[in-house]
Amino acid sequence: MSIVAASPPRENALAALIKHSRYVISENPVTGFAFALFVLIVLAAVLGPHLVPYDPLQSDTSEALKPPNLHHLFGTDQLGRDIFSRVVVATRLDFFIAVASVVLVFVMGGFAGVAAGFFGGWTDRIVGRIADTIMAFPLFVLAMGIVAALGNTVQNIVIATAIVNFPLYARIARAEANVRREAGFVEAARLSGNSDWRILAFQILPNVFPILVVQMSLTMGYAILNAAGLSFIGLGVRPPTPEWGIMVAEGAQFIVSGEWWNAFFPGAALMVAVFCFNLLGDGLRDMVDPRRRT
Amino acid sequence: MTADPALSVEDLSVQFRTRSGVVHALDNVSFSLAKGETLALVGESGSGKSVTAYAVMGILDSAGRVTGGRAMLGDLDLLSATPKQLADVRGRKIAMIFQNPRTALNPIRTVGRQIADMLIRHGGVSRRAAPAHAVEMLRAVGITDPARRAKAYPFEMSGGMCQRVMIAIALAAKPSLLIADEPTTGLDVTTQAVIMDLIGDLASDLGMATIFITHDLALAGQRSSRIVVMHAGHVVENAQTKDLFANPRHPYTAELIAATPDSAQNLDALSAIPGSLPDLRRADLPPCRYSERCPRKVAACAQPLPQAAPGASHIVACWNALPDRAQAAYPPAVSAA
Amino acid sequence: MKRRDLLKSMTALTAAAAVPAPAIWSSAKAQTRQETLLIVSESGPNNLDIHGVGTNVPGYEVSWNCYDRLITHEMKTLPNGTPYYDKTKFKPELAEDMNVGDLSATFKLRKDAAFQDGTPVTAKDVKWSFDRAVTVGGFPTFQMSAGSLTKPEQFVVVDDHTFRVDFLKKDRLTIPDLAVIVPCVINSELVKKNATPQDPWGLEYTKLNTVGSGAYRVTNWTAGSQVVLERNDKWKGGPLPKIKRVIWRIVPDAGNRRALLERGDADVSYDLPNKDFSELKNDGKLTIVSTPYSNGIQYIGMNVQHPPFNDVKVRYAVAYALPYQKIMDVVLYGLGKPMFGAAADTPTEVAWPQPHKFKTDLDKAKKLLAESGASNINVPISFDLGFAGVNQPICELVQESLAQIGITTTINKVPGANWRTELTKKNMPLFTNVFSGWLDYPEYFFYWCYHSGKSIFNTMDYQSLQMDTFIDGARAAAATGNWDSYDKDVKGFVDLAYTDMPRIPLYQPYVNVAMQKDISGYQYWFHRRLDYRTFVKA
Amino acid sequence: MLMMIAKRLGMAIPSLIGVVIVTFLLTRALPGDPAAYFAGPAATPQAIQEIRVKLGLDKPLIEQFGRYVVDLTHGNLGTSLTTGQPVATELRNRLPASAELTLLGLLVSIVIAVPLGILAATKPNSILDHTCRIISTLGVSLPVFFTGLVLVYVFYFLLGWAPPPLGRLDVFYTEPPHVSGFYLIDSLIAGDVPTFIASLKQLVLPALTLGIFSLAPIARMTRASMLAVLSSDFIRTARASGLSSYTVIVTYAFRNAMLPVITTLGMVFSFLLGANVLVEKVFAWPGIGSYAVEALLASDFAPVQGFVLTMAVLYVILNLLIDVLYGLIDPRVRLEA
Repeated sequence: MSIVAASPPRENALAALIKHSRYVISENPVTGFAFALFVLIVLAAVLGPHLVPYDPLQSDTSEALKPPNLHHLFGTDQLGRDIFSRVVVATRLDFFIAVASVVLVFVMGGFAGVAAGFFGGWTDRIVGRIADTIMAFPLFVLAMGIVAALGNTVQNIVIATAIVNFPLYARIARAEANVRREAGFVEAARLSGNSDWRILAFQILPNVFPILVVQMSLTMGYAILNAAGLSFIGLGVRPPTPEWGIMVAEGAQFIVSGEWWNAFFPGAALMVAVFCFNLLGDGLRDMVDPRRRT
Repeated sequence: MTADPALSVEDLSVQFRTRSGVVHALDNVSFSLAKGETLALVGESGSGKSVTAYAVMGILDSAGRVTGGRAMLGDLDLLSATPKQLADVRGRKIAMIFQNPRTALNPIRTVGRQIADMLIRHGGVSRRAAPAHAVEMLRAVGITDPARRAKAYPFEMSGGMCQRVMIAIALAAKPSLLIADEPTTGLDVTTQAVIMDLIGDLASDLGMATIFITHDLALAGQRSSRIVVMHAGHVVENAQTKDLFANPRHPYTAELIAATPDSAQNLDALSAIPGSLPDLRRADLPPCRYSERCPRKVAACAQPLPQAAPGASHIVACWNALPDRAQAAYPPAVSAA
Repeated sequence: MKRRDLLKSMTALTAAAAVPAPAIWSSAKAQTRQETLLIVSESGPNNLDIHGVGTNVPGYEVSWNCYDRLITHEMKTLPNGTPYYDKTKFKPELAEDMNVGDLSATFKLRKDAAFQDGTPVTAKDVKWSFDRAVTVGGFPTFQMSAGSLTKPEQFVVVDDHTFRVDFLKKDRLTIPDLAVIVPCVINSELVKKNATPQDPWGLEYTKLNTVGSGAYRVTNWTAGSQVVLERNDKWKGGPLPKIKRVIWRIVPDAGNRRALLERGDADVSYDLPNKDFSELKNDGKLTIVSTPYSNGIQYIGMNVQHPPFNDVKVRYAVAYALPYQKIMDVVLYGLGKPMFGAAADTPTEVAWPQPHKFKTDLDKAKKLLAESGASNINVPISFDLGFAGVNQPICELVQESLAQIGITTTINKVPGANWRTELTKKNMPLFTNVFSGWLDYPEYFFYWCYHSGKSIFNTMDYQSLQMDTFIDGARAAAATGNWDSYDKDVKGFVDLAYTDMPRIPLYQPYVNVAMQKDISGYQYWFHRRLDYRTFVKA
Repeated sequence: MLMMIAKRLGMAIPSLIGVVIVTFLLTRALPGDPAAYFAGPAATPQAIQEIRVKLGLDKPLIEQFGRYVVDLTHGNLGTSLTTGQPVATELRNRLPASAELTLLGLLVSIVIAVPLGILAATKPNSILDHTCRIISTLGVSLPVFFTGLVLVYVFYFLLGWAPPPLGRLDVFYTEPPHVSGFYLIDSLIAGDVPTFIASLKQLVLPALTLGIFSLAPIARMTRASMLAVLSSDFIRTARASGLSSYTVIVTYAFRNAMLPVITTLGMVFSFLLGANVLVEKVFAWPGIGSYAVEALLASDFAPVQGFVLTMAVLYVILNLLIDVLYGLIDPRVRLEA
């Protein structure tokens, strides 16, 4: 389509972004839906503990394993705790795991990758080797190993998730930095006497940033799934902390006996969150780079 | 023009829906060409030459939409034809060759098989006989050692050879109209001439009409009998080649001719056309899309463009056209609607 | 719960309507199925020989069914009709006659008994096997020592079919200890052939091969997946078992195990969650047998060597804070015998286990804690992840209760394989665990759990000279039959245990076994595993 | 081609070395003490120390590593504490189970995801496209063990359509004679159709679970790659040539679009091998994944090390296979290498 080669009219950058976002959403209503969900999740994460009708840790053995009803919208678990409250309160922890691991890998992978792409040579080789080594592990097993070895804490789950995603970020950042290293504006900055580090910080990083942000949304979903998987084999967060993965894993034993709500609601919450992050990632990708959409 | 044209395009309009707005890519484009005639569509890149061809072929990409007009191939309006009718016409009655022949061929299929695919689809050739026929086709387009070349992949061949292959594909079903979209772009100068000669020879052998799309006015002048000049989705001038060069009436055409490097002209005289194409996404596009860069702009330019007189041989869409040197005594060749 | 009923009727409907997978079985296969017992359980053996290094509990079941001992227990019947081993009565298995003297016991071996390769069983094999048990170290050696069987010199071959055990001292546990799983009789010649200089007892060979004279032998073992056992048709230790083949499949997911039972695909399972047992029991489609663990208790332990639990008042506070009844209700679903809340005037009995007198009373707990002066208590509460189904909800409930009296806890899951390592270290401040002794005698339990010796089951690191005196006194009195003194000592150590309260009994767990209606012949054994030899499939 | 394989293998060596080192360090950091485990429940500290010396665990880490590497070069992967058997033997016995399941899962995924991706690409941003995107995204949004349990509950427990989740074969069938270790293949070799059907039935649910989980990456890649190819020059040529839409989509576009998809398959396979760990646990599948999980939780070094090493080698081989496959499809790689 050679016809749109003409330069776009100048607009206020923010207005342009809003306009563009509106276009993306109109083109892709699913993204709009995902964005609404995302807002809901953030709200639940921030306000969760203030919104729920019950203390998520409070047991009530006379109310154990009650199916969903007016008092307990999602029913109660084996110890009579309100599943609705637990699911809502869990949002914060799951959101934290997702965000923290993604931010961590963003920093680690982003910097390593940019450095590798920009400096090349030994830096590139070392980063490449580390990424290759991690890739050669089945990722979930590596995460399991890290959590088992370092100990069973939220912090270590975050670290493990970040490590297994490292190659992805490092590679994307490396490729972007590599392309931009030779780009005209970098050349210009270099000629005007900027140091490598300055160029890296002010020319390369801001350009690599949006591409990685897209990836972040996709990885957030993976982080939650990863934590859930770890919970299933007994390596997740400590009980009785509410967390979706561990609730599904523990609720799973009640599926056959008919108390489906134990696993169903946390499972649904988990699915909705992961689903939302994935769709949002797709949408962001559209906004950042229309041609890259996959 | 002729009573029974090979192709007649009337009031073709095309829009593209993009993330930054609707692009009014073509606006009331009309022209026609007679059987056996060679017509050149000329314009800067972005002027809508290729879009016109794609619209006629029904291969606009999914964002593009024909919003009006007809393209008559005999009795069939290509723009409203069913996909099946179109697929039957394409390749069989109209064929097209493209620029950048190396990317325009399937990279993982041998050229012989690509020709054979066409022969089987349109040429009534059996699957078994197709490979041999394909070799013959390659020979016909002047490829040496065609039997060996038939087994080669596009990446193993030069650009010129790929273009020959593409011509072979296009002509496999002996169509009555060939659209050649910048067929020589990306080829070296000697190859360009050879390819153009080949197209010309084959066209006259087969009695085929040809639409030749190019940004190179000089090349168009050498190779076509009629030239349609396009600018920003409008046809600005449509005339016999000799007439156009001798007597350009649209200010844009005149600028183009002046900008064309020609051995006869002094390089010093080469002037660039000021300004660039307007943004076709604008809602406030002026009726004449050249008016914003036009040195001859007048108040009348704010009115809708003048309509061509029916049957006119030299059409110019301008309120303030250059004087018609051939008919200077007469009033402007166009009249207001 | 209308929905449940609907689901159930749907299940029944579809079960009837669905083309069952087994329809393609030939009649021969149906026949095989009739003689095959399909057992599903959470975990399987890691070694087929109980003398092996680190053999796990499922491994004991293999040993029990594939090897014979000199003697075994008679059966009695519990009031609920369950056959239950009689801890006081013995019957011959490989021996046809036992003669217990003052400081020795003499056994006459069956003349017709043979190992599965046809070699006759001789006194030589018995001695070799017992020598092995007391020499290889680890669990078998320790178990033998519990019956004062420690030296190879104690085992004497009199002739081919006569075997004598000499006692080092009088111990009433010596004869019972010969009927546990460990002193099994192994085909010594066959094992010696497969032994190596590094492995003189052939442990590597018996790890993978069952070479006894028992009623079954393992024909296929895929660790972590399945064990297939075939009947030994020439077994002489008892009446020929009805079940020809036992297939023991490892199904890690408890929900799937229940599904398999409910749909009739599996015949027996004994490690479902309590909730499932209680529901299946009410459902009535399966036979569920629940029997209290002999000599077993689930308890909350506290490390008494370190603050805060070195203060008995803190321990009392915990004992008053525990949510006993909640645990009985939502963790056990009633499938356990309460070991708490005895009336204040209940006299101490000469029996074990028996309930203590604490019950949930948060006010008292708070008061005691205040008196102790301890504050800001924050400790981990640990449990064995291998039994998470029971342990985790217990810990969650305990955590909640303790929080109410101001003791903060964090739950610490210990993977099953590390649990014993953690126990050995004796530095977990607070934990829940279960202990049950094979030999059903109070002094046996107390020797393992409260004696200041080196037993790892004294998980509280409890050290009390007075306690040791009671325990040692009871053992000596039992050996000599001085029952007055014995009763006094038993009451003494029970009272002391409940006065010092280093560990707080919660309940006596039940062994639950779920079987299809057409399965009968289940017997309760001290080891709590299945004895395939008496099962019948109608 | 051989050169390429050798080169790829050479490149894989450093990452394999990295894997060996990382795994070694990771397993040593696991909590738990194998010496205490071996020493049994009633061991004294001295006894544990003796065993520690016997196992070489008292040596400095670097020396232990040396021993481990020496053992590795002899093909000795050590012995598992929990199952008591040589790791190499167990991995060999269990690998076919995992491989059969994972490959079938991948196959299920491809069979569903590729058509979904193509459908989505032929009508980008349509309802169809959004539906495909939602379906595949939903699949990857569910924890794989949850999907597995729900499938078992519905199709085995409620409906009774699926056989009991009891591993690879119903207990009353005997396994087919060992040739490839894949029951599906071995039973066919033996001509034992009932066994083939029985093992296929066991495979359906776990393979479906894996398939659902890996829909998204394959569908996305197919869609993206199809979109890219469909807008490429040679597809335009093919369409302009009037080739049937079947030929255009399948013969021309699809085969080209598969090239990046094949690369993705390598990643997806590795991803599935990880997910397998959980699926095997749900379906009592006697594969290497469940083996590794148990070992890891038990701090059983040798199986974990052996498992990871096997996976890394598999990964390298797989990528090699993909390169070869790529070469078979794409003549540019094959002929230029």
